[in-house]
Amino acid sequence: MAEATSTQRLQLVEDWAADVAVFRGVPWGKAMMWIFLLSDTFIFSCFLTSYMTVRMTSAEAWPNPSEVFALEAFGVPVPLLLIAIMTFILISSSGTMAMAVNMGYRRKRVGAALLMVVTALFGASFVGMQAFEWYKLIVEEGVRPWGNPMGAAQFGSCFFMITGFHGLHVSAGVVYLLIVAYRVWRGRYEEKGYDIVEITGLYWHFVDLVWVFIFAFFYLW
Amino acid sequence: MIVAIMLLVIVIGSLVFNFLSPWWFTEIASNWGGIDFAVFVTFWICGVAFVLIGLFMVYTTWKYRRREGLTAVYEPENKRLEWILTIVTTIGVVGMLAPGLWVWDAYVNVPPQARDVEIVGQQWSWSYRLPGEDGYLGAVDARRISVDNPFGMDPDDPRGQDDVLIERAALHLPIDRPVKVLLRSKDVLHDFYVPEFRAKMDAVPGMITYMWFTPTRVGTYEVLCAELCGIGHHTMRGTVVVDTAEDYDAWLKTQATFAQISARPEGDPVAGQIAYAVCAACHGPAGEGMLAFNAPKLSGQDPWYLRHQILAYRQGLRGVHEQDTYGKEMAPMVLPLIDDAAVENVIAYIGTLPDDPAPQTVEGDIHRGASLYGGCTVCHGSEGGGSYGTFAPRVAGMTDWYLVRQLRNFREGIRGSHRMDNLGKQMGLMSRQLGDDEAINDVVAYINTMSTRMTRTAMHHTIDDRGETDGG
Amino acid sequence: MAVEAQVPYQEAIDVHHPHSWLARYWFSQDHKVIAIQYGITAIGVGLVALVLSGMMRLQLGFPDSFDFIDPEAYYQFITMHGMIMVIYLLTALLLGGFGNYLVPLMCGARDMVFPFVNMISYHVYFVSVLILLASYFVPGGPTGAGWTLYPPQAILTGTPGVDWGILTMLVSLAVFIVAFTMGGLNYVTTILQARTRGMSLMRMPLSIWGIFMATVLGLLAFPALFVSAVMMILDKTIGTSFFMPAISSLGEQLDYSGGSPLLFQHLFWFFGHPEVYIVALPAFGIVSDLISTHARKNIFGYRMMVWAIVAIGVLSFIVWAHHMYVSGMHPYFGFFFATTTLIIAVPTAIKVYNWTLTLLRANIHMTVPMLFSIAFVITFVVGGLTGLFLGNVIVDVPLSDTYFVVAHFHMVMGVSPILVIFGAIYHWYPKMTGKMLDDRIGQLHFWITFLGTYAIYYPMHYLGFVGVPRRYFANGEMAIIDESVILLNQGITIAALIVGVAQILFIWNLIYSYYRGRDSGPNPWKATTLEWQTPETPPRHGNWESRLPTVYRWAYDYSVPGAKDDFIPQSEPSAGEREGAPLA
Amino acid sequence: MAETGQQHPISIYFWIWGLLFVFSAASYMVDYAGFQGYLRWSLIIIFMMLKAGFIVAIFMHMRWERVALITAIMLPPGALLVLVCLMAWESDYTWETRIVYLGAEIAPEPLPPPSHH
Repeated sequence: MAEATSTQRLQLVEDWAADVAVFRGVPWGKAMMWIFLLSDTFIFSCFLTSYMTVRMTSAEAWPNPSEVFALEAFGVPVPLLLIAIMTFILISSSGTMAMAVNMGYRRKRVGAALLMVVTALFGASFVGMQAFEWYKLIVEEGVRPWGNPMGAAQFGSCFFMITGFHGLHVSAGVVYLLIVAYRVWRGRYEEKGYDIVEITGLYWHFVDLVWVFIFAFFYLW
Repeated sequence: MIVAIMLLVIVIGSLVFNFLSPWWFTEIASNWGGIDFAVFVTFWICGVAFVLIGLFMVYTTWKYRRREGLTAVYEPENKRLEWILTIVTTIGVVGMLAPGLWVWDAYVNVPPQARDVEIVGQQWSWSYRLPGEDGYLGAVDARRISVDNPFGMDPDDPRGQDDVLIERAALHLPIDRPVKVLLRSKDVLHDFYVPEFRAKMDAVPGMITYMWFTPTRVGTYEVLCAELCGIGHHTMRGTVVVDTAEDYDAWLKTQATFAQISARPEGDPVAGQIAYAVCAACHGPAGEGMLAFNAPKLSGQDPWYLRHQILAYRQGLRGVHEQDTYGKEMAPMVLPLIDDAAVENVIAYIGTLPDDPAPQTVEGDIHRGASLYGGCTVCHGSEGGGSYGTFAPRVAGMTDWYLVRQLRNFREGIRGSHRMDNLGKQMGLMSRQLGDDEAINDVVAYINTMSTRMTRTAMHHTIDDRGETDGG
Repeated sequence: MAVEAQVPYQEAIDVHHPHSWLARYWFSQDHKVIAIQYGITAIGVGLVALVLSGMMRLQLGFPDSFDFIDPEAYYQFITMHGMIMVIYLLTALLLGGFGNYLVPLMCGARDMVFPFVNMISYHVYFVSVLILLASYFVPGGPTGAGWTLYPPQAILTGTPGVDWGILTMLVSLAVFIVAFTMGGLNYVTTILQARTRGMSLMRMPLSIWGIFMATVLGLLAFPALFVSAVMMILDKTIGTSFFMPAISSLGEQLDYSGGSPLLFQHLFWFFGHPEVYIVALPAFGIVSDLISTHARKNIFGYRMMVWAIVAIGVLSFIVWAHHMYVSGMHPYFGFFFATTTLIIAVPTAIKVYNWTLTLLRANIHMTVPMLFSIAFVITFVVGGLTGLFLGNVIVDVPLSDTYFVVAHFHMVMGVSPILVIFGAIYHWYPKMTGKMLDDRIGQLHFWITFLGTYAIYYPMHYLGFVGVPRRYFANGEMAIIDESVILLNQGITIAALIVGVAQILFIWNLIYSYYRGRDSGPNPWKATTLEWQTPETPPRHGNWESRLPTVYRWAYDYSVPGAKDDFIPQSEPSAGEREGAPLA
Repeated sequence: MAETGQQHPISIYFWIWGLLFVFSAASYMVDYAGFQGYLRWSLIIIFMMLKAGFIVAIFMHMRWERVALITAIMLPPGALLVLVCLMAWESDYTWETRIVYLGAEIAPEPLPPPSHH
């Protein structure tokens, strides 16, 4: 183990000291996507930090998300039912995406394209449920960005802003996936190689990753 | 060559400028000599660094300027020298930081014997609240703030009843007693800044901030706002008076508590009518104002403004400037109003007088006036109805010749020049925008168009004009 | 080998040879054209900001003399001046302009890794400038909230431009951030992944190091500004209360409740402090190269310089609240942020020492770029040292929000980077156009600018010591102000106007020399870095011939003992000096 | 070379997929079971970090990347940790002034004397 870390340390120094490229073997697009995701991490973190701040400074009671987002199933209110389903859907989409990447590198382009379409469909259904949730919250619970009957006004503001921004990311991801899937299916990457599937995958997994944090901090906290 | 000389000129010039400069901190009036000391330490460490680096550059640019036969020395690095410089710098930094943090520790830790004073900032004036004898400030809530409750006091909180409320007037502090200043803002960020105290802190809406100091020098000090707070930022002035203990106690006795203010009986118009007889001689029986006696219209003016002006005359803040002929005539006329009750009565009576628009006597370019009035809108309202929030009186439908004269007086410092008259000073600063008499006529001519509009609105809808204008 | 495979450039260049004017100068994907587009746009909008500053100085020096400047207009001037200078001029010019021009050339790449994204980046930047300038034509004019845009003031009545102006400003910023992200991803990826053979990070010119670190800071710091802009737009338009507590504004109760104004300040400065270094680091890097080249001497302590840039970049993320010592934040933050702030002074000081030590035992050619570099060092020393006042928490208390602050930040992130930009333009103009800039006009421009700005800002610190608050439309009768202060203000205004007008010389020089300038040849300064070794001047799209250059040495082989010339280009093989190779 | 880039047996993805389901279900159960206080918060954070870790490490292939990339991506968010911690501290302070001085409803009666920091 110790030996492994010391070679890793050596590798670290070597890579940073190398000419041409620091990330050896990493295509330009992939490096750029990683750096973009890093920047995007800062965006979502600032959103979540702002949410934390307004929630912690609020002297008014914070509505209990577990009750607000409960859904009636067979006549019983089940807390966070829809959110749980959405979470599972997004995780499943990540699973199919990961396999699409795998297929791509195996040069099974039809399979990769199909799996990406499935991923996009999962994503679209996620956005659809999100829309239903917004509808329910606005129409049935009376939550507005500027106020709500349950407590602190920031509850609605943060909810709409954060899930809205995440939803935009998912929607953009769906479009991105479909475009890449189409091109993969047409065989456009036969020569260049299938890095593009992995790059698309990175974006998609990131969207899932963000949801993990939103789920924990907004819905469960 | 010339570069080296110019660099030398800059280094020497900066030093000479520093030593000849008459510009330095004002004489300190608080316990924060420690701040001055920290500035002093920082100043000298930085000054020495500046001179050394500057002179070194003079030397290199002179000695190694391009010449025949000169070759540069190839010297990639010099570990020893770099380490020495790093260590020397670190020592310098620690030398500045240590006293800085030491004093900061004192700055943020309030001594237990410090008394609370609350400072309330709003666009664009300062108000103050002192805890009464119980030593506690009562609860406040921004939601309760209104014309009748400018501090947003909770009427049910027993600890707030004896709080002393000082609205838009000078704050007095006893010498040599530490005060903990709690800052609150009604609207936007402000910053309570008295240069002589050195201490400074933002007032932030939605929370309370604090600082503390001990006044050490008797005197009157100007309060400035040091955080951009809108177009009146530069006019947001206040006054702090540091008193001896006896003077302070005497002053404190004259200040009203929240309970006293709440319990104040409403003015009695019937009693006021008798007192008004004196006023009627000049201001007219219906308070309509008379040009012949240089007396403005009173009817329809906001009661809080009338009250404030009567008090200003009584306290000698207004009508004392030697060129203010009519002001000086007015000043003794308020003396028969011997107490607060008499003032309230006469104001109540004026409130019953018919509010007919004054006749229009001023002419000017209405279009130019309209654009000049743009700067007045925020305080006086787009329809000239005045606003308690900014403590700006109604101007539309009032005697226009009087407006012209007062604008002139403000601009020339005849009115609003008393150092304690912060609201007057504010208007003085704003009135300078009106460059000449023509501009004043133009703006008043534009105000006259509002009074016609206002009358029409009043006739058709009979709505309260203040409600109308405050919305904008 | 993987990288080589990704560069089918030779064909690409032939295909992309643009023909129409629009394709050549507007839809160009050549990093050099994009750089010049960025440069011209930034300088253009910067001139607007310069005029605004002149008007502010007129009002401050001679209050009550100008009818057209009322408080509203004045606060709009300061806001637009500040925002344009910091974001749309300095950030755009240093990264969009110099970053674009220098990164591929100095790294030995053919172009940015994604030229198309790079082109879009400029177009989006252009749109953001248009939106910004549009705020002068919307009802109510631009916002007058100050460039810090602090809520609640920025979106409440009582501040100019509260309806449209603030929205155009925020939208423009958001658009700018999109543009910057597209460009910045390109610069970073190009530097990390697309250098030429032999170009290790520790052989990169310091210009590239500065631009690299600044871009990384930008990519990580601009998100905070983006987020706060989004939240403020929501507060303004649909009435959320992120930054807005219960407020009674001008006597009227508003519907906001429970928000935190301090949150905005923290987010703003979490962006704002790295932003200072986004402007400063490229200037640090570029000036190092200028000094080394024109002093014919290697930069002293290259490795220290690199690590100082990295250290400053990292530390810049944990010093932000030193802008907020008197903001009413948690009082104990003062200890933390004062300490981190003064720690950052150490690497910064090392950079200053190394610049001056490079001059020691050098052979200083007093060219115009060298003049600007020397002026930068002395200006930066003053600005940096006064920064220690403001960073040292308790010393900041009497000085914050006074003219000391104005003088400090103009010295350190206004004048200093601008001096470097001037020096850099005099230095690289020959490569961009093939012509030298006129030397005499350059000298004149330099002396007026350098001495003039020093005369503006050095005395201004003393206004701050007196306690004169900043952002005052007019001081009027103020207890701390006497005749001498008024006189000082007038003197500063006159100096400012002279400096402002003198910039016409610079613009004139740019235009005049383009047509009438002396031919420069490929390497007029005898510099070592790769951009001077291109086969053509100005380099064509693709930069290099069929083979990319190979790098054999660091960027600072000046006056190497025993060498034929007093410089050895980076791409020169080390055949003749294998034995006594001085470079480790 | 791209073909050999990030190719791993497909079974590992199924494993992780399943694990993510389990962790999601577990964190959901934290809410369903009604745990409160520190137990709730720490469980939420643990499951969240596990999920995030697996997504990044396996799905995004971080585990197989070279150390240079891992460090370049994982270190900068450290700045965010500083931001989050300080903002938490700051929020707590703001909240306290609201309770102590602005008479927010949660304030206990009678109020403690004004505290000095």
